[in-house]
Amino acid sequence: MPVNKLLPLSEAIDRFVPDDSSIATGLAQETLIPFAAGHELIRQNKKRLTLIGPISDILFDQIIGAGCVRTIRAAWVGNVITGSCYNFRRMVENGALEMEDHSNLTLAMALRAGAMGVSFMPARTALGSDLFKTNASLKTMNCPFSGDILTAVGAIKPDVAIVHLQRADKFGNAHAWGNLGLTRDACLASRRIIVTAEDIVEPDVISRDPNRVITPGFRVSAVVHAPWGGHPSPVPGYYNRDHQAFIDYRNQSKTPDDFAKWKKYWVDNIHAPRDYLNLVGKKRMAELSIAHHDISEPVDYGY
Amino acid sequence: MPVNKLLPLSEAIDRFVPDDSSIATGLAQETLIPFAAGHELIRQNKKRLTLIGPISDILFDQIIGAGCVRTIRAAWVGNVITGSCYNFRRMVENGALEMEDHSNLTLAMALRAGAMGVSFMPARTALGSDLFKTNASLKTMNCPFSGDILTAVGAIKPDVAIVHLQRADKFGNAHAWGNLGLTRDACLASRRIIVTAEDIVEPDVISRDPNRVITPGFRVSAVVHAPWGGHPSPVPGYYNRDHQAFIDYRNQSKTPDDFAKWKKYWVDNIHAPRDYLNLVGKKRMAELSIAHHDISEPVDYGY
Amino acid sequence: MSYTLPQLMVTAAAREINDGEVVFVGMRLPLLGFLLAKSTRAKNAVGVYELGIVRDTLAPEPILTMGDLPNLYRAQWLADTADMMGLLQQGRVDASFIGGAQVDRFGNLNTSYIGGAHNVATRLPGSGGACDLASLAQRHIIIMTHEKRRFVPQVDYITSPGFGDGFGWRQKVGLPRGGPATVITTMGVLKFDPKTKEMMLVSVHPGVTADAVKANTGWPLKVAVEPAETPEPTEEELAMLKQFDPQGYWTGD
Amino acid sequence: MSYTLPQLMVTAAAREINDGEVVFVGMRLPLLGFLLAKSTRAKNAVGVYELGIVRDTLAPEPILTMGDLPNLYRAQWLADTADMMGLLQQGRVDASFIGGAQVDRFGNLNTSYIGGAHNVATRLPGSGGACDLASLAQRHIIIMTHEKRRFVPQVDYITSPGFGDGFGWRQKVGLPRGGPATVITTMGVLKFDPKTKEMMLVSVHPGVTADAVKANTGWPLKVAVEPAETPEPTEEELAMLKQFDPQGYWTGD
Repeated sequence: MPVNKLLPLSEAIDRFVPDDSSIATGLAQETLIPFAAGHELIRQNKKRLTLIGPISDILFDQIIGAGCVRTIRAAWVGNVITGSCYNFRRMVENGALEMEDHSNLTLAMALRAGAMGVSFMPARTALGSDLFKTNASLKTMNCPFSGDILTAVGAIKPDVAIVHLQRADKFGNAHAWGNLGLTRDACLASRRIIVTAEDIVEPDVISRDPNRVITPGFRVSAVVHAPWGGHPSPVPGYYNRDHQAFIDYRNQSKTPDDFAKWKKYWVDNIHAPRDYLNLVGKKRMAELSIAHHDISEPVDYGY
Repeated sequence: MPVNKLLPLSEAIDRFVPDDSSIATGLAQETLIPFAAGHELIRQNKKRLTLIGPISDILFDQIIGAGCVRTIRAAWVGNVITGSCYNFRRMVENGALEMEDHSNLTLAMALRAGAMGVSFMPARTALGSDLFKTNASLKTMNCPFSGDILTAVGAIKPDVAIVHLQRADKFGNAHAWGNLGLTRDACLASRRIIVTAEDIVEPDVISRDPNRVITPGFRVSAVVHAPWGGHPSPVPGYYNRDHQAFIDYRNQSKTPDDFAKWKKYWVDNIHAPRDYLNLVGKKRMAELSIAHHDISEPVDYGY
Repeated sequence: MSYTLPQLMVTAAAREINDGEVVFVGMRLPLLGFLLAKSTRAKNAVGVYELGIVRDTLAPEPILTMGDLPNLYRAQWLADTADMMGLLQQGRVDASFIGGAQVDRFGNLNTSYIGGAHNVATRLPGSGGACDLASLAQRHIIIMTHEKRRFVPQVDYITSPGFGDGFGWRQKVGLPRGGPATVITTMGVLKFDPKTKEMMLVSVHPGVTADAVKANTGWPLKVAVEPAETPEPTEEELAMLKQFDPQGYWTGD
Repeated sequence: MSYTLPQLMVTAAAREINDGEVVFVGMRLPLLGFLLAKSTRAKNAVGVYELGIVRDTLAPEPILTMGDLPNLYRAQWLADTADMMGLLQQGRVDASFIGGAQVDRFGNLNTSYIGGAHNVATRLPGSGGACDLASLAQRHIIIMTHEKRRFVPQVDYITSPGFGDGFGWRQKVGLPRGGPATVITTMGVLKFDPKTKEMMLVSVHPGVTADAVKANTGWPLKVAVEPAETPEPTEEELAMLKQFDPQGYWTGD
């Protein structure tokens, strides 16, 4: 019988994300960003973290602003609908962050190399760019067959991948749907996986569709029940993107003092998941919920 | 409006598989083998084909025995439950086939390199083996970062991938489920894709579950309605593996004369898909059909 | 007829897309440009979105990001970023759009470090997929605000490669294809001299003079013999843009 | 107690698997060995199948191939071969099984060309995933018919690398780990000398003598000081094997 890995968020983060961890998260890009788990990193005042992800869309900026981060390995850090993020910008300009500048393609290949168990992946992107100057994981090489100049992207093997998904069983088997971004390779590349899920379901809900599994249970360290754990990012099948929250964050994080206020209200004061849902409020949750449903056609895995 | 790509099998093979083509097929390994399409290659007496696939499970042997093949790029060619295949064995022993010996991993990486648009992929397998002596697509190299010895696997970009799947719309958008083997990368690596499907369905049946799409329509050249087009291999959701047919093939293909008889009965005499179904017979089809159904849990792609 | 400058720019962007092309779609104005093209001259265009979406129909509702749920609804394909990047790296993407903070005379873009990486004046968000589009699409279109501080002789940091230091550079560094085809700015439309790969003004927006554009460019800007006037958006195009951006979030005044 | 030779071999194979291990499962006797281990001493073992299946439960019906539909039913994960190979290449696979046509004193296997590639006497099916398992699993177990023509001093072609020419070879050629741990034959069980990596007889099947095994081996076979007798299958094990292979397709006489 497999092990029950269901844990409260605080215990999952406490047990599996020590200080100095390298964390892959925000992997689907604009969707399925694990904000609840990210905020728990802040509450537990983690130190010297390395954050790995393609774009992050404000979550990285929040963890950076809380002083938890030493290194960023990412292609883009900002607020997708408003542009720059202030904590990130300030800390890089002050030399307080180690940057490894990726493109979405080079980061995808770095994680795929980790997932495949090889030390690098070849690519044809970024040649002639200055990414090579601010990313030690990039080197030019010649193809062993054609001799063509290629970009060699060094493998990234995160200590832990933190992913927010739609549904999981208590053994860590989980379904995700929608645009998946770098989620698949990042999970396979990571030593540990923490899954936060909108719903915890009976095992057969997952095992009746094994092709939809994004994290097979035997690779997962912890499963957390986190309804609205992706808010304000969109979660296919559950809720739409809360654009206003991203605009508000921009306006409320311009100075360190502003950010401190934002953090106190949205993170520090959250003692139980319920507290966060109360802050968002029933009205906004209703506005964001799925109004037009579109249900997949079933398939048969019988014999 | 996208183009209607629905064609009869004979026209799809005639238009998109000229002599001298390189064909990736049998990509899911034991399941979803496009026997109907493979037999059409034989009926059209294609010449000097290159067959690319991991194991093939008798289909390659049949196309080889019909004299259509010059080159094999594969990890294993035989009959999974009985062992060696006689046409393949005979032709290699007579020096009548060009062999490129892969492992399942090196072939997967060769097609992934094609899918990713790079000239090679690195791997850690096969080092010290003699695959390097009978496969010009393999070279040893040193990792640009660690200096470790690696296997460089040259990209394979087939002219056409021929895949048998469960359901497709007339535009080429298709769902596959079950073990997928090398199907995904092989389709993306190929210049053209021919889909044969158990069912042709309304477009919304596919588009209500875009994560299950294995061939996006804009990459597909032809879609063929081929019920039982994977028989005797198993097709998840449709029918089980016809073990007896694989045993019969072994016993009926030991000599060129035996194979000629087998070919006349099972291939040459098939003038319409109906003819094949009649040969299999209602009784066997009933025995092979799904007795215990297991239906996937729906998901919501609404907004 | 009244229209905003962003509406003019989006319309110009839409006209860069031909029917049947595969387009790597970005954010903001480029996204609107693709939606407009898809609704007018390029009804059979296929949109590829780097987060793992391919769609050949319009989303049923206006979207602000590529990941808004209406953009996933009835998509042709939902997959991994690596799958989308594979299409791009194979050369199957005909066109793409990139916005930039700083561009130089050879179309190199900087969206990372104003002042350079070692003496950072302003840290910008970075590449995202822009470097990949600029490296691997058959061609890309740049959309930018036209200011002297943004149009510099040489960018402080190359996030997204253009033509480097001129003709032959892309091949020399190993890029397989592509390069910037068009630069659509707040003042006009620029192309690249086939011989030198240097940026050249080919059209000015209504009411803008070539001299004004030159005055807002940080190097002696070459101008076509007879620069055209950028065509205005039609009523039909404006009506569609209002559907795609009802609040005028991107195309308002 | 009556049992067949294949049943004895499968039972010996099952005893090579420890609880909780991740096992790359092959075809035929290895498959049955895994199913038997999974039902007895290794209830928490996870099975990885190269065609893209991970399962931690038994299939609900007997199967002849990895791709039979009962083996897909309620799997933990259905995915791509590349995903399975990634687990293998990362070193996450503890054990695997390989059958062979020809093996040599250092455990190198040939399933491709008897007579060698340039003077082919017999063409065999080839590697499939065997070369990958032999290269990348933490350890692998070889299952073979014990005949002099199959147990040769040096194989004609290395399909699946063992210890090459002896101690240190795997590291020298760049293999990251692993090597054959055990060879289960129709006559006995063999292991590898830790110092020389040469094959050594450690146990003989009931009724078989060490001399008989030596006589059927193509090189002077080393024998452990006191070779044990291979334990017979228990009633419970035989009962389970009959469930997994009711027709005796693999384990009949």
